[in-house]
Amino acid sequence: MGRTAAAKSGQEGPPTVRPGKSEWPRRVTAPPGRRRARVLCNRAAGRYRLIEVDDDAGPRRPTPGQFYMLASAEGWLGDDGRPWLARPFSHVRSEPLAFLIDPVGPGSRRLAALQAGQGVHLVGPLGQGFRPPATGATALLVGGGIGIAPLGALAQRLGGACEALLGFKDALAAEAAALVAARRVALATDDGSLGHHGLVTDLLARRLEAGGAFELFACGPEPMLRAVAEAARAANVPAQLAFEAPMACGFGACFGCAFETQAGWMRLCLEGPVVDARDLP
Amino acid sequence: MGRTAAAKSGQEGPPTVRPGKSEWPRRVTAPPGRRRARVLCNRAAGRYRLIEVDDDAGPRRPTPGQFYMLASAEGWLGDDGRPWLARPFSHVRSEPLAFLIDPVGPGSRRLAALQAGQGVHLVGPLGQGFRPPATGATALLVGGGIGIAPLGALAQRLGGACEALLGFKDALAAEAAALVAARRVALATDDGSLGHHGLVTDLLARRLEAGGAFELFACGPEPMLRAVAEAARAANVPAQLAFEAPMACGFGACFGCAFETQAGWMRLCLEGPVVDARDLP
Amino acid sequence: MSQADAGGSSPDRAVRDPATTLRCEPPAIGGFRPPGRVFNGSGTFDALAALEVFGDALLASFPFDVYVSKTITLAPRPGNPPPRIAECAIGMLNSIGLPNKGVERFLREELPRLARLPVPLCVSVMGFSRQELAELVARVGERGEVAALELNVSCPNVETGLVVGQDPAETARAVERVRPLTEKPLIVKLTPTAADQAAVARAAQAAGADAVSLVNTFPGTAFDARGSALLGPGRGGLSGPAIKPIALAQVREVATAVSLPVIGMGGICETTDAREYLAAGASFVAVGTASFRDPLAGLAIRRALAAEGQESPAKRAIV
Amino acid sequence: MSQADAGGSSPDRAVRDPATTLRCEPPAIGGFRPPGRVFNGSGTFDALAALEVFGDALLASFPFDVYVSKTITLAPRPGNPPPRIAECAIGMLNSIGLPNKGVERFLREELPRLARLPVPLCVSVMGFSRQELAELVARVGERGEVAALELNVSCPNVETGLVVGQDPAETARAVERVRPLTEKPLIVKLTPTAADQAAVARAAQAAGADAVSLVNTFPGTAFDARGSALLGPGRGGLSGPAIKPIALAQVREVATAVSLPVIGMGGICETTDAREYLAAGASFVAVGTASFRDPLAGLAIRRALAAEGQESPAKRAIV
Ligand SMILES: Cc1cc2nc3c(=O)[nH]c(=O)nc-3n(C[C@H](O)[C@H](O)[C@H](O)COP(=O)(O)OP(=O)(O)OC[C@H]3O[C@@H](n4cnc5c(N)ncnc54)[C@H](O)[C@@H]3O)c2cc1C
Ligand SMILES: Cc1cc2nc3c(=O)[nH]c(=O)nc-3n(C[C@H](O)[C@H](O)[C@H](O)COP(=O)(O)OP(=O)(O)OC[C@H]3O[C@@H](n4cnc5c(N)ncnc54)[C@H](O)[C@@H]3O)c2cc1C
Ligand SMILES: Cc1cc2nc3c(=O)[nH]c(=O)nc-3n(C[C@H](O)[C@H](O)[C@H](O)COP(=O)(O)O)c2cc1C
Ligand SMILES: Cc1cc2nc3c(=O)[nH]c(=O)nc-3n(C[C@H](O)[C@H](O)[C@H](O)COP(=O)(O)O)c2cc1C
Ligand code: FES
Ligand code: FES
Repeated sequence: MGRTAAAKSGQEGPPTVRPGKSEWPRRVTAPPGRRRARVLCNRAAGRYRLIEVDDDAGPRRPTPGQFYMLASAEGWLGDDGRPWLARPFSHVRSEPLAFLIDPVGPGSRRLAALQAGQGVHLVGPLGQGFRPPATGATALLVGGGIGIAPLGALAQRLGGACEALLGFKDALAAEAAALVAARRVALATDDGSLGHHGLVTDLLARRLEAGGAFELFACGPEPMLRAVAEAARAANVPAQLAFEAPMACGFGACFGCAFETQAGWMRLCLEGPVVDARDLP
Repeated sequence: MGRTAAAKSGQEGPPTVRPGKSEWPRRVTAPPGRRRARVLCNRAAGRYRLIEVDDDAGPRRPTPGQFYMLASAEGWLGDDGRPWLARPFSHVRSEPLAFLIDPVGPGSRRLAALQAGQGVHLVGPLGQGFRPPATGATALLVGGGIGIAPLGALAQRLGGACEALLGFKDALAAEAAALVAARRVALATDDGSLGHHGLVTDLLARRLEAGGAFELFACGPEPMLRAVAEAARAANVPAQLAFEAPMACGFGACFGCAFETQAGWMRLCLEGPVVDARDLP
Repeated sequence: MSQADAGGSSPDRAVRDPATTLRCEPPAIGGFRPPGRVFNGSGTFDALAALEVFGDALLASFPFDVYVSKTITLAPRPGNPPPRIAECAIGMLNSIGLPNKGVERFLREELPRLARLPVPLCVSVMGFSRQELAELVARVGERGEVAALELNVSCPNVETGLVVGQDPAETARAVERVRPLTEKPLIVKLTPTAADQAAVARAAQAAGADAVSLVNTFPGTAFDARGSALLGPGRGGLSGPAIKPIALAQVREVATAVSLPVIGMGGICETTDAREYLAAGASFVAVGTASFRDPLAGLAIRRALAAEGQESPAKRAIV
Repeated sequence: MSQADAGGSSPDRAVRDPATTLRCEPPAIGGFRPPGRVFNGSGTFDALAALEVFGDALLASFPFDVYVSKTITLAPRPGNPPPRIAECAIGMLNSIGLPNKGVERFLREELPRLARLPVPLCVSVMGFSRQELAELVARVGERGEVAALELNVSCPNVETGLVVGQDPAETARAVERVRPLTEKPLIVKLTPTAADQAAVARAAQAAGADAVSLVNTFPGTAFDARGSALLGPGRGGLSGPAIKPIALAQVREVATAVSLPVIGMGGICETTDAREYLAAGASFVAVGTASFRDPLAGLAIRRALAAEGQESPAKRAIV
């Protein structure tokens, strides 16, 4: 799948020349099995928690956009019998490996409460990460809320050679923007408490109008990603989008993370979570 | 049931005169529902843990021998889905309410790990406690291992006016004997590291031989209790024995704690856990 | 089934918002209109024992809208040999074996005392033959204290050897036999192991049942490290949150198959669990094993559901 | 059932010590002698995907003694609409819907790559008619890479409308039809909703099956706060520790009813769980959902059971 499907459907290619072979592997192979890592620290990052872990047994350089299946090593099962399965989280940084966690439900809340010294089970890195931007194109990172997590890792890998447009609920949530170390960062908030009062896609539209050779890298709520894909199509720029789906395993075992592309259903954990905009149906 | 069954079966009465009405209620009524108490402290007592809780909402003077259903307020369910039900524990002291916990399985281990300030759910006091010794009789408390717990509460209620014979695995376990504040305490250990090298029932046999008007109060492993009952029968002294059975509810709802007496099966949580030796089949 | 779902009449995800259900008055069960939606599961709350333990304070905070007795049989039963209970992953196994004093002493000693409870009474009965069941229904049904009867059809019929509730025809014959013997509403408690739950429920409805309740416990077992079963009789019935997803699917199937009110149960601990049963099509819910962990588990659910009902324009008075 | 246990053939607590079972060599399944006791549950481990993700390191620490493919159908299937999974109390629901490329592409593209695995292969198949099943068995059975076939009989027969595995006669007809088509061992994977599991297992044995495996997932569902089902098709199959007590009881019943080797599964996470299945009478176990939480969950069990076997006087060589 991947580019094949899009190619078959006869869409336009990217405006800038792509390197024949990407500089980073889209996927870094994970050690088989679940390993235990130690939590190094847990601190606030806006409305989220930043958890650094000591993953000695894992590969040093996961590709930005790859994710890990996480579960606390103790006290994972809650009093109502959930969470039981591990939960997928993008790494926001490597060396040390770090995750940005939005406590929205039982699993993410438990992880967000991990203390330094406690253990966390992890499997990963998993999935296909971002491809590096083509030579000459400006990498434009578009993030919404907790969706900034994989963009943090991407900006780090690009050594800051990118621009970021980040949207948040409010100024407090926007404090997490500091994790995306881009050359230029523009912010939007839903309540106008910081930066543009409105959607991050407003910022994107303006930036694209201004012109230039761009390549988009986006992660955020599904409607945002669909809007980014639409904007990319209209402006004829390539876009790589990191999606979410419910995941039981993260390594292709359960077929639970069905995601629809032009080529039909695929497993988002294996062939994604980064999807080329042109492969969307 | 209780005395009726034994009376019907025509056994001998106790050698000393029983007060017409016991000075303590055998059962103190519990508030309906589960309440939350705060753990005041948790310290070692030999091989066990002593947990004091702040049970403001509960009755001040549970009867010695009564028990409580305990569950930690958070993190009760273990990673394998157990413990789920609460677990029964005798109080070893009232004011403040305290429990002596032997960490033998998932539930007791979780309780033994409670920290000061954490919450514990409790229902109780439950069951029928000890009756006070008849006037003139010497209360002889016979305990084995963790079975000393209800004897601690009994000695406290008797103001120390009792003797205790306590058996343990070894000297370390025997440190918990300090919780039984009896006028006279004799110890036995399985490995001979402290006191009599052998069974607590050896001590009992000697004490009974020495003669006097005794009344026995015993708690410990089932074989020990059966042996105490046998010794009491032979010496023609009354004995109250605190038994154990698996308990799901503790208040007569599940019929899980079936215990056989002369009158047939009874619910140990309702009609026990203290059983008159003469009611045993 | 779930893997294929081909050809089967796969239920859709259509929303039955519990809030909408709660805004309507609970339906009548025959001539009996329960004052609220929360029952207890038969055999999981001995109100007389609880009154002894908790005293009259229990009356002021009674956890159920309708009280269901444990299952009563014609002859007294001692129950099964211990161990009778074993905990398993977020649930428990029981092999209690229906200990009870028999209908004679139940009616004489227990029923008058149960009448002190502040809520209507439902009596659960089980007969090992249709004749036994008829005698039970006739005797219990004539008592004024009794608002409804629940027929526990999980027993094997001594004549046919079939477990009554597993077979639609057996169930129909049992209900037909007792229907003329009382005017009181009859609730049939379905067996979770029937191959075709919906068919059994339809048979019960056709034979004159006024409501169905489900689920009863699922046959299950557990072993210790040496390979010995943890329960006296070698196996027991599984209850608690572990069974909730299966029970919900059965309730949904049955609620679609019959027009009778459905009393749903299996693993209900919190109000959210109860709402799931309403979403599945139940009109009433029952709290079982959860009461063992907290004797007043039902009260929070009872209050929450009543409060939500009262927010409706047509406010109802629920205690 | 558990409540009454009157008249029924209640199994006793008699001890079948797992240690004793482990000291004997595992039995042969037809002409196939599995090199150890741990299988995977069909559809819960895509070894090809896992090899992509974990690389060749997986081959050195392969978690199972026998690898079972996901269920293959004659025609390709896209699977069910999402959401396909929902977590519930210590378990999960799935409505995956058997997505697969169809037997043609499976044999051409996947089977040769599966042959790289360091363990024997078992292929699971499901046909929506006996004709389909026959075609699948014939085609898969002739391939040298295949050590055994598993017949997933959880599908409705398109001719009779009955779910094959729920009915002893349907099951027998299906097995009889395919038995002459291959010399390879046939494992019948039983459906947990059969009214009489033992009868279905006996029918499978009489029709020529070489082993039975159970349990498959239990029909279940769950709803969100607004009353909408959490799964695309409205319901799914429950797996994980929640079902273990029920699965153990079914395995025990079946193991008593047939003389065939039994592959037991349902909620196995740890070696102690596997030992419970041996106590229930299984000769082999399968690890399913637990692999989702830890891809090597099976490895610890595989090693532990092999080590215990080797402590026997007649030491066997297990990798
Ligand atoms: C590849 C990938 C990378 C992710 N990276 C991050 C990250 O870096 N930081 C972060 O905070 N979160 C991330 N998520 C989301 C995170 O996995 C979920 O928030 C988490 O699984 C929720 O689990 P829970 O037990 O807290 O809540 P649940 O009770 O499981 O869910 C709470 C709510 O979220 C919804 N939900 C749960 N899981 C998903 C999902 N996967 N997709 C869409 N909706 C869902 C549920 O329907 C429910 O409404 C990522 C998800 C994926 C698939
Ligand atoms: C009325 C009563 C009062 C008690 N008082 C105390 C006390 O003061 N201090 C204390 O440490 N313990 C006491 N116990 C015992 C305590 O309840 C059990 O040790 C506890 O329930 C074990 O739970 P678990 O989850 O730790 O282990 P589990 O896994 O439940 O059990 C561990 C082992 O103990 C056995 N077991 C579990 N419960 C019982 C039981 N009730 N009777 C006999 N064997 C059992 C199991 O078969 C298993 O072998 C009392 C029990 C009763 C019935
Ligand atoms: C200890 C125990 C005893 C039970 N006794 C009976 C009974 O006498 N009659 C009956 O119809 N159901 C009986 N049940 C089944 C419950 O009423 C209920 O159907 C089942 O437990 C499922 O609900 P739960 O998961 O909320 O417990 C019993 C269940 C338990 C756990
Ligand atoms: C996601 C998922 C997919 C499954 N797919 C299949 C399948 O294709 N064929 C099959 O026979 N069983 C299938 N099963 C059932 C498992 O093989 C196994 O019987 C069941 O999950 C119980 O075991 P467990 O509790 O260890 O998971 C599937 C189970 C799950 C959870
Ligand atoms: S999450 Fe299991 S296959 Fe993708
Ligand atoms: S523990 Fe439930 S009745 Fe005694």
